[in-house]
Amino acid sequence: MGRLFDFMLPENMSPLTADYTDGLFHFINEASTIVLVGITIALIYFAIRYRRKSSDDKTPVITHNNKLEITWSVIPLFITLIIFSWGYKGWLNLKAVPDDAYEIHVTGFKWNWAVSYENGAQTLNEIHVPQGTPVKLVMKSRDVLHSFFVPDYRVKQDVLPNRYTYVWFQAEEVGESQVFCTEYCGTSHSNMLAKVIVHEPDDFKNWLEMNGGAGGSGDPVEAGKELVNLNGCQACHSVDGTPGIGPSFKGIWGKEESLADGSTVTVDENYVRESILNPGAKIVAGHDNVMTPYEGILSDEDITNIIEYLKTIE
Amino acid sequence: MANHSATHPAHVQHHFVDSDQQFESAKMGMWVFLVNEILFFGGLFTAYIVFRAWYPDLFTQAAQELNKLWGGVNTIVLIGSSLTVAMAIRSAQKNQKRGLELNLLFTIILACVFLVIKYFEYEHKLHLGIAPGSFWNPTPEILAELSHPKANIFFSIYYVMTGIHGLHVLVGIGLMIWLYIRARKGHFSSEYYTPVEITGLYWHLVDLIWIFLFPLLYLIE
Amino acid sequence: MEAVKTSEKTTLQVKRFKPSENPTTNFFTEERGLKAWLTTVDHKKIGLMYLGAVAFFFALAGFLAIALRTELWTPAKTFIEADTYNKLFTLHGAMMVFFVLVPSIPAALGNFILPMQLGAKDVAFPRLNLASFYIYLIGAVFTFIALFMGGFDTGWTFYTPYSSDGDSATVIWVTLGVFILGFSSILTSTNFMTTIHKLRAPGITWDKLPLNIWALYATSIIQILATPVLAITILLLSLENIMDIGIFDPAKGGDPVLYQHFFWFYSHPAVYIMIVPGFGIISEVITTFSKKTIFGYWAIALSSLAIAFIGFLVWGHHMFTSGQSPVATTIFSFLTFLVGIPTGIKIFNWVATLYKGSIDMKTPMLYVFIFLFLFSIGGFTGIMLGALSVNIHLHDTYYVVAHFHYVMMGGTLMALLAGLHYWWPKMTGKMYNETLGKVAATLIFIGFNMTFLPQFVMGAQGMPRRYYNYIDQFTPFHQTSTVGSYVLGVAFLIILYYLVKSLMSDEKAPANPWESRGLEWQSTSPPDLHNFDHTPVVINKPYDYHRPMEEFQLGLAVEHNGHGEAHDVDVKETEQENS
Amino acid sequence: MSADNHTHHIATAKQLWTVGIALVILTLLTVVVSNLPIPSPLDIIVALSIALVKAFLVAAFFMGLYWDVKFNSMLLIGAVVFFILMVSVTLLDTLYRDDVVPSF
Ligand code: HEA
Ligand code: HEA
Ligand code: HEC
Ligand code: CUA
Ligand SMILES: [Cu+2]
Repeated sequence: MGRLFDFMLPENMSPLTADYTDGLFHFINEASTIVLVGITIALIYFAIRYRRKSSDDKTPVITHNNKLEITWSVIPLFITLIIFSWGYKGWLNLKAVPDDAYEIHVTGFKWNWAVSYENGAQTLNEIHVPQGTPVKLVMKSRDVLHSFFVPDYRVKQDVLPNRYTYVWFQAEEVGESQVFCTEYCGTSHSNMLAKVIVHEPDDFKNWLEMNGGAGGSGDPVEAGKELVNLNGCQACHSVDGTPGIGPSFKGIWGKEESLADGSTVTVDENYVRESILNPGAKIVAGHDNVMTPYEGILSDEDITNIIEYLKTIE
Repeated sequence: MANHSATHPAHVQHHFVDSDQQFESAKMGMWVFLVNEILFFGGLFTAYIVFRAWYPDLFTQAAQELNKLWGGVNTIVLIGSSLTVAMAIRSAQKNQKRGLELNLLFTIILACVFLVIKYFEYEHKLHLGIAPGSFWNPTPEILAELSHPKANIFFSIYYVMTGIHGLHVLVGIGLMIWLYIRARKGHFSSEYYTPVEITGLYWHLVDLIWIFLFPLLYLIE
Repeated sequence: MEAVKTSEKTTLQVKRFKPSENPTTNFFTEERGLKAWLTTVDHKKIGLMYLGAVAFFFALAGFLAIALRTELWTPAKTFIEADTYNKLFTLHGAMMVFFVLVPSIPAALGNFILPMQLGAKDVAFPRLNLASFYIYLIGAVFTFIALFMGGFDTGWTFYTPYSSDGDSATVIWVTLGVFILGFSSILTSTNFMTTIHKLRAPGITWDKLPLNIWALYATSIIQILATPVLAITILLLSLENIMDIGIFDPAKGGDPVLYQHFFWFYSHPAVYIMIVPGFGIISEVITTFSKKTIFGYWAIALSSLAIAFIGFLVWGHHMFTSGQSPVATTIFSFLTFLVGIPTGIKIFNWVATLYKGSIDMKTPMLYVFIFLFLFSIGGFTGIMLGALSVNIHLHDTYYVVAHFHYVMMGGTLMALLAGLHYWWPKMTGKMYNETLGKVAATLIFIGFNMTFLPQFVMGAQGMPRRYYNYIDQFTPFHQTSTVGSYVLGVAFLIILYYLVKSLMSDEKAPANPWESRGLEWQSTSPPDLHNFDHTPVVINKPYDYHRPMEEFQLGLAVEHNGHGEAHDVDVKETEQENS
Repeated sequence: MSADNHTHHIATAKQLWTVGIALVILTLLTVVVSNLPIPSPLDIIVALSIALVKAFLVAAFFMGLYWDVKFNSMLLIGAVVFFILMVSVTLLDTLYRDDVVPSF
């Protein structure tokens, strides 16, 4: 639109949620600029015009002026009332999810976003949505607070461990938008990124069907690999030996692991199982106890599959 | 300094003009400090109210585990101690050294009684595994009565509130002993009893807080 | 000698006391040696010790900021690991807030100036004052212990449950440190409030209080009401770490958003604890250097109280995205804007004060101008953040980081620098180099805007805060910002250089170099151990520049015992008596 | 008020004892009342009203506010007012949160 502060905002990809925000953003910026310029000019002008000429300058006794006081209280009051109502309206709009919104579930955990769809499809750090359709994300956290932020849509919502929260948006163009975690959540807070991937409605349907009814291949190693991907293990554990927040999975099987308390342990089924369900029990030397327990999230069968997969990483 | 005029009584610090200004300042200072105390406990009361509004049945259920009788006795003990403190101040104002000492002594004794009763209450609960935070480990019988899943929160609030209140009582006892020693040495008179007065204010506030803790924790059901 | 009639009953004998230049004794010479300093109950020495401690923590936290900025030169790793970065910004924020900004103006400058502006010999409770200083240091020691045990990375806000699970030992130490620190500000403000009420010199009625005192009074009120809540919050958080009491921890049945209410109930008013004393300094400096009565005395005095009051009801504007209820969100947003009105009143009154003044652009005044410009930007962006829908977009991005640096550094710190330069001759008896002063102020202005203006842009573009890594698109903004922070570093080194140099030099500052009418300037520089060699009497308002200096140099001729009661020296009557 | 003619108020022993006994009676009363079957919001109101009366007695007479300068009473009232503000504004959140229920 070519407004003065356009350069400050990212491209607006979801007009239904972003328009109020952008309009108000520009309004406040412009109003502030006017007042600021006024103050600045007054300051500079007075400083020059009334600069001290000699040390016994006489100044007039001007103590107050009630008319002025009222003027500069009431005008800002009106401006702020406008800003409040505008912001309030925009915010109501952000809270009011259209009835026909398509629902997707998002779970935040250190340091990934797990996404699941109505038909059981699952993705990690990718949120596939149909174009031109209102989408409602129902969100929850598995550990600490996170916050789901898409600058392109001007939406943001904290994700909490003890209740559900939501955002909605409607992406108008096919493409990708960046997702950030904006509530500090530890070491890799700044890498807790994701993408919203917008498909044409038909493409989206296809994609959904292709990925529906998760698991299924039957091969434990494949299933394990899938689980490791979907549960975000790789945020902390590499499979190629690069050091990370947790020990690399490369060559892990049968390894003699030294623990923080000085003892050692051999990586076998029981140890891996314990490490997944209750990571705090045995801490590997050189690492902190930051891994989220997967108790209640991974079933025994899942863990068996993961173990099969771990055995293959050499 | 010229300002150290000979008319200054010994207890008046150099930056005050007279005894009265010093007394009024000290008293106001103490009141300002009490404002702090009120908001400090205020935070805990807020937590109490928020959780109570969320889980009313939890609070009724959990209050059953508290002993009304001993809570009531303790309330009366504290009220008694407030009375003796007020009497102590009166004695000081009337230059009755003996009365001052006795009343301070009564206060100390009553405060100790309060803590002893509190100790037995705690003891009893800890014995049943009703302990704060990670020590929460109720016996099966208790668990049957305290079926609410957030019972631990009630007792966390209970322990923090009464614990911090208990600490205040402890500090109060320390102050009273200090006053008692100074009273024995004859430091106080109708001219100068500021420490007695402001410690008294503190003590009454401790009593005030308990006046609210008692019905909120023990009685409401 | 002239007689001033104070009320129906008493007449005070007053005499003119012109402060002598280059006094032979002052508070530096009267009690000497390390031990005398460490055990002093003199508010001036305590103020200076605070000043030293605050400067130390500022340099340290500023150094950490430089490290932060350097790390952000490139995305991902530039020279430190993510964990280190997270610990650094936490420490930077916590130190700047709790160890620098909260005590800076009240406890350091305020301690020195407040009793002098009241014509008192000391604060009401001098020993308590010293105790506050040591409590502050103990708080610092606890924080350093946490640091040496490996540091803490929770952010200065200590949000649960992140702060209550994981590495808890260090968090316990630092939270206890902040808890202890809280008592220091509680005691200082208790002291100030009592002093203002009970220890004013004869003639200082409420309408003759300097605006600096009004500001410190408002600050004390906020501190007294808000700090205990911080204390209990932080204590509960410690208990959460020590034994999982679970009030704030969802895993134990508690509620993390409740923690945020507790935290911001203190920490929003705390931002006014930081800025309102700055407002006081601005009022003092701006009148002195325009040699003119303040415009709108009552508007400025009362707006401080209004800010203090409304400031208590807006804390939830930090929680718009937290999942708090819609009702609360709406009310908090509405009230947030109301704070802007009294603040605006102040700004406009200051600008109006300049009108037809006799403006002398000395270093302190230069800082006032910088303050007015930067703080306005900070305030306007605060309004931006208060607007509900916009806040959703900007929350927890660099836009917020830029906002609070504009208000805290562009506001409070600039006011602090103005006050430091203004009162430097009074506090030390030495004069700094004016040219270097102006050079440094200009550099600060340039460096500051270079550091933080780009942050507004990248914040609005979507750059989240507390990010060690960032996507490439933000690189140019981050690099400009980093260069700006280096300029700031240089500027502060220049300040350090000329201030230290002035201490070393033999040149003495005059008693009242700025010809101010303020009561504190009617004493010698540096002041006597008991501030004045007489009991001052005040008959004029503090900024009556149209009256001759002599009328501000009055004191009791004879030692009088009615000091405490003589607050009600009647202005009108005395004026008649004099003219 | 001048230093010389101003004396501190001294409460009489009778006053203090009366207040003390009143407090004990009120304590007994509140225990008794709590055993009566009073319906839910009412019992809280009754218990708190009794507590408030007791608090008033302590503040006014034991702490001497009744005879003291007004400002000290203002401090106490101010503290209570701000406490109430804190609670009520916090409740505005905690009581009115919206619950989101996932649909699958
Ligand atoms: C000195 C400290 C200070 C001060 C004075 C302020 C002042 C204000 N602040 Fe700021 N703020 C902080 C320190 C401060 N803030 C900090 C540290 C944070 C982040 C904490 C964290 O998360 O780590 C923060 C965050 C913060 C947020 C939350 C952002 C977020 O995380 O989402 C908000 C939202 O409303 C806000 C608003 C305001 C407002 C409205 C003011 C107002 O008081 C400003 C008033 C001033 C003016 C408005 C300018 C002058 C007025 C005029 C010239 C009149 C004309 C005006 C109009 C027409 C409006 N601040
Ligand atoms: C008073 C408050 C204050 C001040 C003055 C500053 C000053 C600075 N701050 Fe900071 N900052 C905060 C309070 C403050 N900050 C807070 C509260 C946070 C949030 C933390 C969190 O998220 O938890 C934060 C966060 C923060 C971030 C965001 C980190 C992130 O989110 O990832 C950044 C990044 O650029 C930053 C940079 C700077 C810089 C470059 C300065 C510079 O202006 C510093 C310049 C100072 C120096 C370079 C010191 C030089 C001194 C000397 C050389 C000695 C001379 C001594 C004397 C004259 C006495 N700060
Ligand atoms: C938040 C980061 C993080 C995530 C996500 C994570 N881990 Fe870990 N993990 C760690 C850390 C740190 C350690 C080492 C400390 C310890 O033993 O608890 C570890 C240890 C382990 C170990 C023991 C390794 C050894 O060398 O002894 C196994 C096995 C393991 N994790 C499996 C997993 C699996 C499977 C997943 C995903 C389902 C996963 N982790 C997700 C951080 C993480
Ligand atoms: Cu998740 Cu930050
Ligand atoms: Cu705020």
